[in-house]
Amino acid sequence: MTAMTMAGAINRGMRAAMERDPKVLLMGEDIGQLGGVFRVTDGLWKDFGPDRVMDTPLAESGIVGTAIGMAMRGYRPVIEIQFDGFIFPAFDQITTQLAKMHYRSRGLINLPVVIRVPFAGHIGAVEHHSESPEALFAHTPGLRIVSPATPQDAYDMIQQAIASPDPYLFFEPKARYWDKAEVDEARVATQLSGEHGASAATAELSRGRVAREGKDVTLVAYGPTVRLAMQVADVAASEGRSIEVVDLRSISPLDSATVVRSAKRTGRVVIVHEAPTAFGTGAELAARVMEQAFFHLHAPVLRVGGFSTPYPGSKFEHDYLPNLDRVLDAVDRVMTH
Amino acid sequence: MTAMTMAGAINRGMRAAMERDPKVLLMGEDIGQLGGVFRVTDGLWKDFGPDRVMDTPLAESGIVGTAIGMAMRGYRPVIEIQFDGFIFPAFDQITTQLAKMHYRSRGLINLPVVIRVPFAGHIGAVEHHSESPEALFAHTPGLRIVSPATPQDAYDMIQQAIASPDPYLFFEPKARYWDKAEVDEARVATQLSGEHGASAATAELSRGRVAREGKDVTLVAYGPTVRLAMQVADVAASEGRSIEVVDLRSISPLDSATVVRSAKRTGRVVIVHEAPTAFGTGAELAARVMEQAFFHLHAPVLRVGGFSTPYPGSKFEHDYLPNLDRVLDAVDRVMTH
Amino acid sequence: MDTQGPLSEQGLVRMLTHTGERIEDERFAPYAADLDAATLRAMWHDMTVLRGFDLEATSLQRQGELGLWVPSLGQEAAQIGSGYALRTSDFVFPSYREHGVALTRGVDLPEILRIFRGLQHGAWDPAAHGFHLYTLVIGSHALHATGYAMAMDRDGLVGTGAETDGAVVCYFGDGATSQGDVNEALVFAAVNDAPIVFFVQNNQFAISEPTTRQSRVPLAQRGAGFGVPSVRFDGNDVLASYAVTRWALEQARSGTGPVLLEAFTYRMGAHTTSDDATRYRTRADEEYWAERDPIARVEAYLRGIGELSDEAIEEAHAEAKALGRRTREAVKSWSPPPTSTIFDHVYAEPHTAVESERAWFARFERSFTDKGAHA
Amino acid sequence: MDTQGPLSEQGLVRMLTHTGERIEDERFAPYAADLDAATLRAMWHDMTVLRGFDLEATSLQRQGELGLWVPSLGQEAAQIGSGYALRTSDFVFPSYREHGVALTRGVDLPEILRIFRGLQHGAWDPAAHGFHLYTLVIGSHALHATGYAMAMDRDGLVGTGAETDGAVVCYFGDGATSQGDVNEALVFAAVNDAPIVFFVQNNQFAISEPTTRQSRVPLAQRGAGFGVPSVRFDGNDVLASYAVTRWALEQARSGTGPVLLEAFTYRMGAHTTSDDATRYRTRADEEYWAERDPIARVEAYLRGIGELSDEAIEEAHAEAKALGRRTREAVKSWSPPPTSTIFDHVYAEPHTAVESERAWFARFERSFTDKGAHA
Ligand SMILES: Cc1ncc(C[n+]2csc(CCOP(=O)(O)OP(=O)(O)O)c2C)c(N)n1
Ligand SMILES: Cc1ncc(C[n+]2csc(CCOP(=O)(O)OP(=O)(O)O)c2C)c(N)n1
Ligand SMILES: [Mg+2]
Ligand SMILES: [Mg+2]
Repeated sequence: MTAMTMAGAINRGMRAAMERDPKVLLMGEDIGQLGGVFRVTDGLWKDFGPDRVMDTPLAESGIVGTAIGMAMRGYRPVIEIQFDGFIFPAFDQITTQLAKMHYRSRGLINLPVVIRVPFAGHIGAVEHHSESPEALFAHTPGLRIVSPATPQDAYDMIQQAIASPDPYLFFEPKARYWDKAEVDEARVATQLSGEHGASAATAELSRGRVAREGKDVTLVAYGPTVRLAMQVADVAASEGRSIEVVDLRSISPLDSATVVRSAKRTGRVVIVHEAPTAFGTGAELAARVMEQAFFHLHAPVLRVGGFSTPYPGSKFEHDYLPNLDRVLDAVDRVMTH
Repeated sequence: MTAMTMAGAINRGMRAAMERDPKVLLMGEDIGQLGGVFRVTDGLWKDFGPDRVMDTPLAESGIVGTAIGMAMRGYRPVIEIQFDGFIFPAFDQITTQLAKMHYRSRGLINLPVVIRVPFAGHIGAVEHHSESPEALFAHTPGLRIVSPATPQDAYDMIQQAIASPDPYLFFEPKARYWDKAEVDEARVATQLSGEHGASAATAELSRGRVAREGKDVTLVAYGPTVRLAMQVADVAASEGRSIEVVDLRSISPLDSATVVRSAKRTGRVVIVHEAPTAFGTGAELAARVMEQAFFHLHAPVLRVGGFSTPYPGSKFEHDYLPNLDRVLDAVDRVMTH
Repeated sequence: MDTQGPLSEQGLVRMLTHTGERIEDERFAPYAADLDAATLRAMWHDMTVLRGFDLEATSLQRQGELGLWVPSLGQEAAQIGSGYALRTSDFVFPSYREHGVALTRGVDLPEILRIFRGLQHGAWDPAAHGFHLYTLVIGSHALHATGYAMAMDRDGLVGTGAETDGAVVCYFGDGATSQGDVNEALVFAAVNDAPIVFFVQNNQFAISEPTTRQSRVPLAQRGAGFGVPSVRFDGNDVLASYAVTRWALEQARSGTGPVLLEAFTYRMGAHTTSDDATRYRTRADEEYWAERDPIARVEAYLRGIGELSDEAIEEAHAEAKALGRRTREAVKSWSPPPTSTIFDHVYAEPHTAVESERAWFARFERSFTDKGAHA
Repeated sequence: MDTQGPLSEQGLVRMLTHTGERIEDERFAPYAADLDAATLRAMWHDMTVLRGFDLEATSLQRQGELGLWVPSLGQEAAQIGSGYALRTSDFVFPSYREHGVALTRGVDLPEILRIFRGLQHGAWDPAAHGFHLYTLVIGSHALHATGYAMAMDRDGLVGTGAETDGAVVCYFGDGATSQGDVNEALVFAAVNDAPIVFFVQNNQFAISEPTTRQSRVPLAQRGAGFGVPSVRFDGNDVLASYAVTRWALEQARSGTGPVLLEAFTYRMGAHTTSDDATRYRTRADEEYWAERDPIARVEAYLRGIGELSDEAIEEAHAEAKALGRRTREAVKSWSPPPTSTIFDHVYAEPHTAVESERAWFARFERSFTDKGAHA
């Protein structure tokens, strides 16, 4: 076990992946000498050189598009998009090319490309630096989407995503980059060195986890809102309410089975994410929970997300984003039934 | 009343808008002399000239981006995206610029840009020509999204969207372009010439309509699936089931109030769209109906959409898309409770 | 007539006049030096067979056997000439009209029609042919091609002087030059010295829009803006196409970085079978270009030097006819595989959304065979 | 030292050496002819005040009063010089670093900081100043600028010879030249003869990446690829910046279409206050460029010709100081408006999703004042 921040865990995870497989290379803006604006690639340029840690021209479509070409020759590019709000110029390459090439080629071409996206808010940033666009990608078949909430998951999941033959959007909750925890480095190394390592990794990446057990309400979160959900559970516990927290980890596939299992026990579900509530991940999850656990529900599934406005000035982000009060309010509401 | 196809209705609607307001102009690929690949702009280049019916370079980001600039000087550009699958290069301009400029400028800048998108399938086309990306835009605050299902609505709605001060995505169900019906041209003309014409138009555009009344099941559709929903209602009627069909018309705002009202009466809701079910419009609507009508529902809200695969070869589109059998099956399922 | 814009003949490399006379081009002659009569005849032959195939596909579309066809009519010299300049170690990224290049890469032409019959999106093994799948989103493959070229460089397949040295050729149209992706590809290729030849087939139209809607200067000039050497040539001259492409490939394979070529040609047919070209161009223009037919030109030259016999011509036409027959039979014999195959290859590893829908669909289908269809 | 790449001094127009000697430039001298000493002194003055403001903003950020600051340090000549060449009828699309241009357009500098204090995204009325809002998505405003220019043309504000004739100036950085949008803007501007000056401030870095990661040739060359006339000039020379921009604006206003300018300058500070430039560049480089400081240069020139007194210098510094004080006070006085304002201006007309959330939020807030906070 080694103590790591989440940023450090991703850094070490990438280093391990690069050592394991010479085909792994990093691409992005300012990821070389600078180590990325969040320093997540710190030290890698020095140790692996500019051919494996590539500072690219300032063009996101170009980055994803050329990564696709490199992946066609067996490389495993790991892209850093500098901030969530700058992924949109690459939207076409991700949606019409990266997502569909395996299908288009009837399985002949694999594109093991990982797109790392530091996402979500709470860092006091200017416009476009606090977006949560994960649902936009989840609606496109062919992509896998995950988001770690802890240093351990960050360390494991980045390596599993790199090892998987499918393309990944890897959403990193940037406000959690400096959270520190003990990380076990051995388990994922063992998994990936196994005979069916990539398959096992992909399967594991597809599953959520129960982060805290409880029996009154199922509180679902992922990435940046998991910590908030745990805080809510603490506060609720002090009020005599037992909250089960599910950390989804994966948005595509969406592990609704774990949530449905929990919902069947608690009968009450609240989903929390930073993205605007409308048309977000919570909508899909709510719809599925209803489909699969309707007769177990005591109350409608509630969602707490960002409001239906553009991300406001950072002075307002605490109120704009789900916060303790708003989530507790939703818990109150599902408990009234 | 004049008989028009849906394509003809949009064409005449644009003509009326251009005659009403010299600031209205059309932009797109091949919309001039050719009249657009679907001939929706037929004759307009000849009558209004190349300055108001502009054949643009082949670059969707460029089209939307320059339209934004023109709108800043008081123009009202109406863009044609040649096919749904080619809107993605413009995704950044639509999401980070068109949607947010009014907010960014604190109301100083209006961007009355309409982006027409012939969308959805059932025309036997090759890849990228049958996509239904509406939910991707609905998740972005700042955009309005509508889709007509009849020539009358097409005629009215295109003019209302052009008259509104907000940006619109206008999704045209291309397989319905040649459906013909009688169209009343007077009502929208009267509305728009009124003192608060644009406001009235925007408000009306935000509302769905009950296309057929019924009492057992609420069947919700929009654009290309409205006709299917009506067929389902016919077949179901012959089996003794009374189906209410709601044509949403608007995806953003989503007129859940109309659906909830209906759901409270029927207690059963099925939503049908061509886009992949997962993370689609149906998810949001299902979640809202549950939130607002939970204790009236006899069964979970069901969704029938495209499958979670890329749009397949056109030989498979009948099975890939919602069809009579699949929607009837969903109606059966909600009726079992 | 455009005298300096993108439709002008400014700076065109040409080795064969439109009536089939040979002209000397000092710079590129060495790259055509190995073209003996037999090879030229083979090129002519492929162009002829390609055209036959093209017409057959059009007629299959007219008869409802195909949803769409995208003819390469008029662009045979640009495609076959450049295709002959390739070697096994090279890799091609076509757009969607490069059936001629497909032919030179060993793709069995009828297979292409699987796409246009709506059976599947890709119809050959790219690795087996050194020929990537068609890409329909204009310009987006230019970036894939650039990344692929960067990877070839990384793999030691550039600048060694060995036969394994290779380069990428990326084909796209005049319209595509306006897309951000194509320009970003030039940026990425230039700063990485990627071994790639950007091959613009300027067929003068992007559907209905003339090239003047995309540029105010000849498209070959685009390269200069990115520090990429460029050449413009007569795309209806198969000799020039071969020689200039060979030169460009040698540059790229040697490791000096990208090259941009503009083949100035003419789309003799409509954009696709869905298009009606009479809406936007004149008969006179079409006739002018019919006189510049790329096949007629090399045919006249070969006949002029006594290297094309009546028998050879007859043979080629017979072969085209046979291919047409085989194509028609093949197309009609293809019936779609079971619908359940639409769930295959969405991902390389299982994905619960796909698997649960696959399972649902199987149950749904069984419900019909079990108790008869619903409606 | 780069001799022909994007960091070379190849082809730079220069009117003032870095030690402040005047040099003649035949082509552009006429465009600087109206620059009397008073005007030059005013430019120097603005540059000086701007720098003072810049340093104040940096220190406000360090003290936690701002979330971020983006200094224009070192780019004062490029910005003030070009800003002086503008007239009221022109319209500017800045990126996010053009505080100097903002100053010349009458924006009260402290207002800019509302953005960086996290209060709002836009901080002035674009129409009132002929100066659009900052755009943070690199390159995307180049298209807005082009569309705006096309609309000016349409509105009869180009090529009439009247004072109402105007043009757009669109500023962006060296890094931005790699974005598809910037290249598409060149395409659209060129084919529409749009009255626009693309003004590249090549400050040699896109955050940590040197311009060599974006191009293998000087960025001014980019224009040629699109048929757009281009000029490269010493961006630390306020005379050259003024003269070349004036020329470009006259071209654009006259209706001949777009022009591309490259101001070759140097970002003397870090990219933003979040950046650490020591990670990627040398002290030696910084010192080399400190000797080429754009303010020192024109100051030396004005002093040399006896047109800058000690009093004037003192006065300018006092003014900078006063502005600093005013800025600090203003920034600290701004308290955020009520949170409910985040629901304003999402749309121009009511939208049910926004209105219902606004109403919910009001109820939610009231529930706290009614019965005390939850946690
Ligand atoms: C991004 C995108 N936009 C629009 C289209 C529709 N479209 C298909 S082909 C075409 C014209 C292409 O012209 P050009 O690049 O000159 O190639 P050509 O067809 O002439 O070979 C257009 C607009 C598309 N396929 N992709
Ligand atoms: C589309 C996009 N990608 C990435 C960023 C993050 N970013 C902000 S500034 C910058 C560098 C810009 O360099 P340049 O264009 O040279 O302008 P400069 O900052 O040097 O003035 C980057 C990468 C962004 N703002 N937008
Ligand atoms: Mg073309
Ligand atoms: Mg820069």
